[in-house]
Amino acid sequence: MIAHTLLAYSQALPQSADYQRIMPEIVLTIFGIVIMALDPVLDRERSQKVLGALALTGALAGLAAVGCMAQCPGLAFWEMVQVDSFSVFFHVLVIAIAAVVILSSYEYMAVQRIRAGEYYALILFGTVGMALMSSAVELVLIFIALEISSISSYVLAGFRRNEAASAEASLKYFLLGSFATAFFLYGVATMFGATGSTNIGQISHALQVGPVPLLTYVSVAFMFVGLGFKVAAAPFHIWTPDVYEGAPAPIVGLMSTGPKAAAFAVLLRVVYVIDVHALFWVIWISAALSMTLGNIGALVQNNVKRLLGYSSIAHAGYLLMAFAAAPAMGASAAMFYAASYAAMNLGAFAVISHFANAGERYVTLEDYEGLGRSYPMLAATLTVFLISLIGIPVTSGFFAKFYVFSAAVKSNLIWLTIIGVLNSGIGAYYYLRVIVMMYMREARRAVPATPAPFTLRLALFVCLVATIYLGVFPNGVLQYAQSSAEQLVRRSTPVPTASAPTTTVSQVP
Amino acid sequence: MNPNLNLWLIPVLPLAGAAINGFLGKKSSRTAVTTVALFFAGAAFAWALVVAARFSSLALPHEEPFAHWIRSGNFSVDFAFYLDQLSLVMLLIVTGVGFLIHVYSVGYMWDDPSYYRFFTYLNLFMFFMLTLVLAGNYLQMFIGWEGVGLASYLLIGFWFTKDSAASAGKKAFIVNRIGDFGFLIALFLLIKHFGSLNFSQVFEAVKPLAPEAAGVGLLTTIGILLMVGAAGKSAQIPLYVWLPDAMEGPTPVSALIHAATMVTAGVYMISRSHVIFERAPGALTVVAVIGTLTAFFAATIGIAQTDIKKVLAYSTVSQLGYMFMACGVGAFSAGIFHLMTHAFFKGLLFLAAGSVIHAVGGEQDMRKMGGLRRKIPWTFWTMTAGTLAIAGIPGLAGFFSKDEILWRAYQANWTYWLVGLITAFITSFYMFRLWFLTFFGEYRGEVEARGHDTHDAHGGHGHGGIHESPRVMVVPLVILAILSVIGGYVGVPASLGGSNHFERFLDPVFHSQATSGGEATAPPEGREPKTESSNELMFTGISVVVAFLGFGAAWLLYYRRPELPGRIAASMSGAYQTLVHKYYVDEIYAALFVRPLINGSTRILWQGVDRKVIDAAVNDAGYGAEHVSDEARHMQSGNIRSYAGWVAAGCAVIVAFMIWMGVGR
Amino acid sequence: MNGDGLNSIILTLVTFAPLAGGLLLMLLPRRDRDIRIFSLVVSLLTFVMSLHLPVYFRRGQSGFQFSIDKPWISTPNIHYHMAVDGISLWLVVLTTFLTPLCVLISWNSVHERVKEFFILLLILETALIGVFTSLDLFLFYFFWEATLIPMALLIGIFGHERKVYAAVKFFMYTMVASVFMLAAILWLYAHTGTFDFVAIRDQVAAGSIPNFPAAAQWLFLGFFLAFAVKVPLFPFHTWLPDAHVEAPTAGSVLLAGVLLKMGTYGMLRFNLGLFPEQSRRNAPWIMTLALIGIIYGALVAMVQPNMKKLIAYSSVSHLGFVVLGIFSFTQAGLNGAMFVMLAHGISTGGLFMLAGILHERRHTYEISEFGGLAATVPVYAASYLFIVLASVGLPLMNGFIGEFLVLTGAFQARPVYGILAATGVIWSACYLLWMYQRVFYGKITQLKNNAIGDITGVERLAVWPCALVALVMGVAPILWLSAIDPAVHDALAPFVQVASRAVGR
Amino acid sequence: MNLALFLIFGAVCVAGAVNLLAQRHPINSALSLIAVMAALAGEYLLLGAEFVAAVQIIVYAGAVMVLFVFVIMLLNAGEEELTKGSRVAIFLGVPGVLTGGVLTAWVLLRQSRGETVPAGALPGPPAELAQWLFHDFLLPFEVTSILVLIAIMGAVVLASKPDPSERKAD
Amino acid sequence: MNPSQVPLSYYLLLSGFLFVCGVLGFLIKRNIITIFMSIELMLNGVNLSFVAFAAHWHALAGQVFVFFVMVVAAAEAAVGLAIIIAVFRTRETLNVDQVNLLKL
Repeated sequence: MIAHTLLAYSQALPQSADYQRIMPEIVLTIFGIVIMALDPVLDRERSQKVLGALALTGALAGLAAVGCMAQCPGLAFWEMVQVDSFSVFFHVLVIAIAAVVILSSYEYMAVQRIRAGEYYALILFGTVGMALMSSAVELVLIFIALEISSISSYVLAGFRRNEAASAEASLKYFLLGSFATAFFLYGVATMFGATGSTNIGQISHALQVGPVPLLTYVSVAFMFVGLGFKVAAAPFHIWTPDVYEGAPAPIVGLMSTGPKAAAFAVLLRVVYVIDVHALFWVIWISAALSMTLGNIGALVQNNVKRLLGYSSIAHAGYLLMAFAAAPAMGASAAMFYAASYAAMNLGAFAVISHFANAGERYVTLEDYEGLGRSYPMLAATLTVFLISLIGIPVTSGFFAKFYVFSAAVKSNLIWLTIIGVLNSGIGAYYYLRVIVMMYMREARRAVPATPAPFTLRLALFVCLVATIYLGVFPNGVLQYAQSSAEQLVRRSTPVPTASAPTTTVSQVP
Repeated sequence: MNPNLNLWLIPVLPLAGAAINGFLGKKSSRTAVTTVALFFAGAAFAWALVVAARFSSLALPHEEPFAHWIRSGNFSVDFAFYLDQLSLVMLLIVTGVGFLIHVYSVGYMWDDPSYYRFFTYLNLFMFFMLTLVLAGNYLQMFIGWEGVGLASYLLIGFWFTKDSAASAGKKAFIVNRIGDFGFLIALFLLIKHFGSLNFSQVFEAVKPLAPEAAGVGLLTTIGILLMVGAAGKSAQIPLYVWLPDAMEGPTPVSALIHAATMVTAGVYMISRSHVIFERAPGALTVVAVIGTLTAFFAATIGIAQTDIKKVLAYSTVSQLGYMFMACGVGAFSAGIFHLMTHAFFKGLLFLAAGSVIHAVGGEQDMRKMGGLRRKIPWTFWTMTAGTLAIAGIPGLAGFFSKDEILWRAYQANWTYWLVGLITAFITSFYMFRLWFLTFFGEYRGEVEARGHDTHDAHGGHGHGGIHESPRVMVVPLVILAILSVIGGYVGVPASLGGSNHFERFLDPVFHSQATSGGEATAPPEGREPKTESSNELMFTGISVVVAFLGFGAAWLLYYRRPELPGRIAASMSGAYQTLVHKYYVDEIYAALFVRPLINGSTRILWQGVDRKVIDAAVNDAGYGAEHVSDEARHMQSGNIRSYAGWVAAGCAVIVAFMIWMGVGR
Repeated sequence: MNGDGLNSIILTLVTFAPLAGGLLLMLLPRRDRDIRIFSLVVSLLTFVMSLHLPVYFRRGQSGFQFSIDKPWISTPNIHYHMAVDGISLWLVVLTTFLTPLCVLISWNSVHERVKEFFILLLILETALIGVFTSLDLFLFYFFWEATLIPMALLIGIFGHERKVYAAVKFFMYTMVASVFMLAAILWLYAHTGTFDFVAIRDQVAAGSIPNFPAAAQWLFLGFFLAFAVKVPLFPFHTWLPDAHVEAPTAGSVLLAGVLLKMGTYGMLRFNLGLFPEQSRRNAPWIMTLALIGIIYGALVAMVQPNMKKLIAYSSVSHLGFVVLGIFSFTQAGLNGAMFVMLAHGISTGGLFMLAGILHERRHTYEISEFGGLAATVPVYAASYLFIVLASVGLPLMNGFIGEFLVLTGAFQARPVYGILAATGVIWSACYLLWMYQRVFYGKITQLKNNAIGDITGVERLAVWPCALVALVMGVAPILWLSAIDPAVHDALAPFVQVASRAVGR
Repeated sequence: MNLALFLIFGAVCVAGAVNLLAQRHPINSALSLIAVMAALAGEYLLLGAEFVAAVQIIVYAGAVMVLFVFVIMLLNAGEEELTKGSRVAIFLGVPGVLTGGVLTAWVLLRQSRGETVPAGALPGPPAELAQWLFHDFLLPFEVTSILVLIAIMGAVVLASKPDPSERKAD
Repeated sequence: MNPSQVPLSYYLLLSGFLFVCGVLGFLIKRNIITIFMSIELMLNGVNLSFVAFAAHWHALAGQVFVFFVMVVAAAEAAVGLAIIIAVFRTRETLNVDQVNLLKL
């Protein structure tokens, strides 16, 4: 009797596999807490170094933990999280992003005199949120994770609190972000109302067996608003340039890649699992709009961060193209794109954050004149990243675009492809302007040239290697992406187990 | 089977000379340069003589393939040499006269700073000219054709510091190119229809064709186009304009290229293609008419020129006109005959004129000469011989050849003959005018007065004073004088008791294939009815009279009553001015073609289309994009509420759209 | 000989040797002299290696040789497929031949950022060779795009006054145009599942591609636009003069010598190879554009006050000949087109070098600044004249053979086009000789011109090879044609079918 | 009976919401918001969600709104001046919202035609809610702690006065 | 109809109304704090529909969700107000129309 109840309880308790399946999150959280705890006891100078190193180790440990997590795929915590190659992919991605951001933050923090403790902790916690987003299959958890990553980035955006711009960026990001979140929530609510569940698996099942109620369309629309906001897809992109301009450069690097990638992961799950065909057109239009608005807007920008903000809108557009394409190909293309975009954009912002100097004074195109001379290596590196953003071969950007376009063409999205290629043609212009400034103009005002510290170089090296590697041997990553995408899509077709009673599906498969 | 004559040596030897002088001449001494140049030119001549010696033993035409050149699909052109009577004649003329002029140039150019360059060019010219003459196919002929054009470009512009010289060279080349354009099209037609450019193959293909009695058929088109090419090279209407300007070049050049050899290339080419022409009467008529007109037209201009070389230049044009007239009436051999004699006496005249100019220190204006016969007797006498020859005084070379042509012209169409006759009169008139002005009366120049500066264009000698030219210049004069006296006797027509050896010699070329001659092709000399010959005699008499009339007029105006010309000019100044300004042809061309082209290209094409249309369109697209961008960014008002507004509106749109989709489903 | 052993990897070696050199160069210290020597050695080495191709190329044999075909990316199915036939063979050699000359001509003219300059030059060479050797559409596009940045940087960093404008113009023109080609390539891949040129060609011939006929015209245009801008075909040519005028000498040489050929090569290989039917259908207007290009380019060149602009426009004219020949679909026309490509590469390359030499002395390209130079710099003047004559198309020079064949072909296909195009021989004489006269003849107008020195040793090393090759190509074109002819015959094979099909209808 | 209560609470909600918009002093807005929340708690009770209702009162109306009021006091925010900041919001946003709202309302009606909620129809007592919260939704619940942690840190970082060592970087 | 039965649609309409009011507030209010309050209003609207649907489906998940929403709202409130304070410190204003340094 008692034994039976014990057994029942032990059944009721999470199994070790459950923990293993969220191992990276656990590790990151632990490191974040440790950093928080250490922050007060260390004096500023040491804290910069020690905490930074600690954060980096945390991120790397997180990466290792992903390996451990990848060991046992499956659902965990009563269908809260789903560990599959898809989520593993995004785990690796976001945690790697965090690591690079941490690396490139060292110098920046010293220069900008930012308090290390909370900064690193927030990055780690934010990463937890992103990681969870990629693996969560329960709208509740998705919502929480989304909020974690969002709130941490709100705070990080405002970290240069003495700068009015930074505070404003933070405010804008925060207000609009929670605004959009409210929409997302309303979508969730209506979805719950339409299907009676908040679990993606069950929702998709419900939608596939029963008739699709009209309410679902509304809810999908609302959810798209929320997620579209996070990925900066038109027409919900407007916040991006302002926030990117105001936020600290390394954080922009983070925001433009990490949460975006995570949000795309969620979008992928939602789009392919809650498979409402009407969304296709919404995505089509949104993609076209994002590309065009982003590129057009960037043409006349003078502030490099802002320029890259617009460019990130455009890239979100390219990424959405993949969503419009046929599931398997589209998903893999999108995943590859997210990865390569992360590589090049992080690199670009790492360089920018170095050039920016104290108080981020040197972020206009004029400041970039003649940098080819003063910092040959850094300028060359930035050039590579820009070339990759343009989408010229031997860089990841080229393949990323290539896969997206070919996916689109394969699914006969000829017009979308035309718009895309035209945009990538136009888009070349403003990246080229930066290159022009660096190499073809002579410096008119003296920009202090401080040598890049080792950490930054390391970060750049990582990004550079990633960019070139993905640009020459995209095969490995791409194949991984494809296999996981196929899994994802296959799951979107109904499987009865997904709708089994809640309490019993937590055994290790 | 013919023995291998190594014909390739003939052109290649001068080329070697050119190469050696071109690369080493700058450093080496004048003597060395001279040796090289003369040796290689002479060697070519020698080899030509060898060939001539062995000629009788050859089966003709004798073809010598040399090397592959172009192979494209089943179309191929190779380097090959083609020897028959015609090319042998040309060969001997070119090498012989060419060698003499080389010799002459040694003296004439001795003081020129870039002596070696001159001989390099001269040898180069020989190479191309011989390639032209010996070519076994039209394309190889085209090599020579363009090559001599290049050589004349270089030699006319030899004194390039003179703008006039440089422009003249350019003009010559471009006008020639216009002719070559026609030539090229002709070649394309040949390729398209006969699939080959080899003389033998083309002619074999053409022979079976019937003459195109009426209308412009294929052969007629080809013929006319070839004539365009010939007109360019041989300075016929309307493309003769370059030749007078070409006198900017050193006098030996004028003698060699612009009198003896190059300009006759057109005649050679036409005669070479006689197989085609004989079957294209229309084309022949064109040739004849152009030739006749040119002959007359140029001669009239010759009257009013005062520059001694210009006079000769126009006379050259007019004489070439005669040759074309001959070809046009199908008397190809007569044309070639005149070509040869003309090579002798016109070469002589130019060299003599050069000697005169040399003597009076670079002065070319006949009004500043006079009374020179005592001072430079050799020049005087040789020049006299030349003048008589060209004027058609009986017994000299020019007489026979010109008479032959006129007679044939009459047989074809009496108008040709009439015009030719008048031209003959004018010719003898302006030639004697030149003769009188230069050598009679008293000297009107001032050479004794001024020392002759060395780097004057006509690189004369150091000391002033009128004097006979050095022996090295005189010897060629004498030889040419002799030739132009006796040169005609190889072709004395039967009517004058001769037995036209020359024509018989060329007979196999021109009549052996003449299966079906149109009315234009005259019957061969041998089978000529006796009654004709008395007629011919009469016509000969007429032309002789005309020649003497010309002499008389010149004597009257420029020796007996030297003041008359001025009065005449004054009384009919309009006509006179027209003649002096060569009928304003250059001006007309400039106004018609050159200026419109330049301005049009500048204003309409470059500034207009390129800048204002295409570039503007492109740039505007760029600016447009930036403008749009500038507008679009006002979406980014920076106001949070506006942003929220966008979000809300976008959300509303999407919701509406989705509902629509949902309901529609 | 171990030639056969090399055959499989030789293309890889030739293609990537310069890149390797460039990467090594990055590591070298900034000692300009060493850098110059090093890059000269690298480029010469590449040239020598590339000579393996013509030496061991089996003449008279059609099809691709020295081919290497290894899977590179499994999905999408991209292969590392390289090979040359008689067409691309010579373009590769042309590239490797011109690059050392570029190094030499830049020996003293590039003073600052020497390292970057040569790195870019070598990278550019690799990209160019890659364009000509790759038979995988993707690989082709890969190299095609890869040429953009180095060239743009060469113009933009080392150019003259309006370099930025020129660089951006060049970049945007080609970038925007080539994305359409990308779209077309993607379509082909989506419907054939392969990027392999040969495979796609065969499928097209077999007509086994779903709804190909519907899309073919658009695909054709997609490719054609990219190529036409590169060529540049009227009216897409306006980037060329600016790019040339601003580019450094070496840049101009490679731009005119090789980059433009990418366009014509592309037309020959891809437009004709993949879309014979559309090529035939579109030939009339394309030939018309080419014709306009020939005459228009020549006329505009004639009135240019700037030497480099003049040469640039003359390139427009010459490339017009190439396009005309290609779209005449005749053996002679295509042979001629190929030959003009090579000849133009040599002679125009030489002209640009000579112009650069002059610019080095006087820092201007304005023709009016000169005059009477023949007296002060005889050797230079002679070399210039020689190259000018080659470019004018004098018989026994390289220019003539190609133009003659092109005109023959065009005339066979469409007599009127042939005749009109033949006027080109007049125009070229006009503008080049006039320019030559204004620069070298007449009296010396400016005292500065008395001081300028004659062509130096290094410059001779750069220029004279061009002159020599120009002559050899004119005298013994057979050496080249014997390899080109069969390849062209191949390229024309589908047209025989199309013609027969057309007859069949 | 239920309906009557619903209408009463609903009326309060509507009034509060409208008042929130109407009022120009933040304090008034805050108070009206509190009213809305309280009324909502009533609605929750009607729907039988006692626990939620309680939390609504304690957390929302209590903690959160107190925080708001506190901040308003801290920054002694005055009357808001009606600046013309954004035409977009008024001429694009508002109509958009209204249409969107109307459409959504239509869909909601269409969705739940005639369906009614039985009084106190509660699927389970708080105990069961706990079962969900601490068993099925254990992970989100735990993760929430991170969220709170972040919130605290963020508040500390952003709201705390910049310490002298962190002087304005210039 | 049974007066003790409240149609589900009433709850939904009410929640929708609250949500719309929140959006409108965001659009028309100038005071940052008020705008933030309107967001809270929106969330409340959402909560109401959650609870209503929960009752309708007899699924407690809805109520749990509401619980989480509240937590999040609280957290957001903490951060948001902190941000507002930071902004006020730098800009000395709470009028949203004047917080537009970053634009274009």
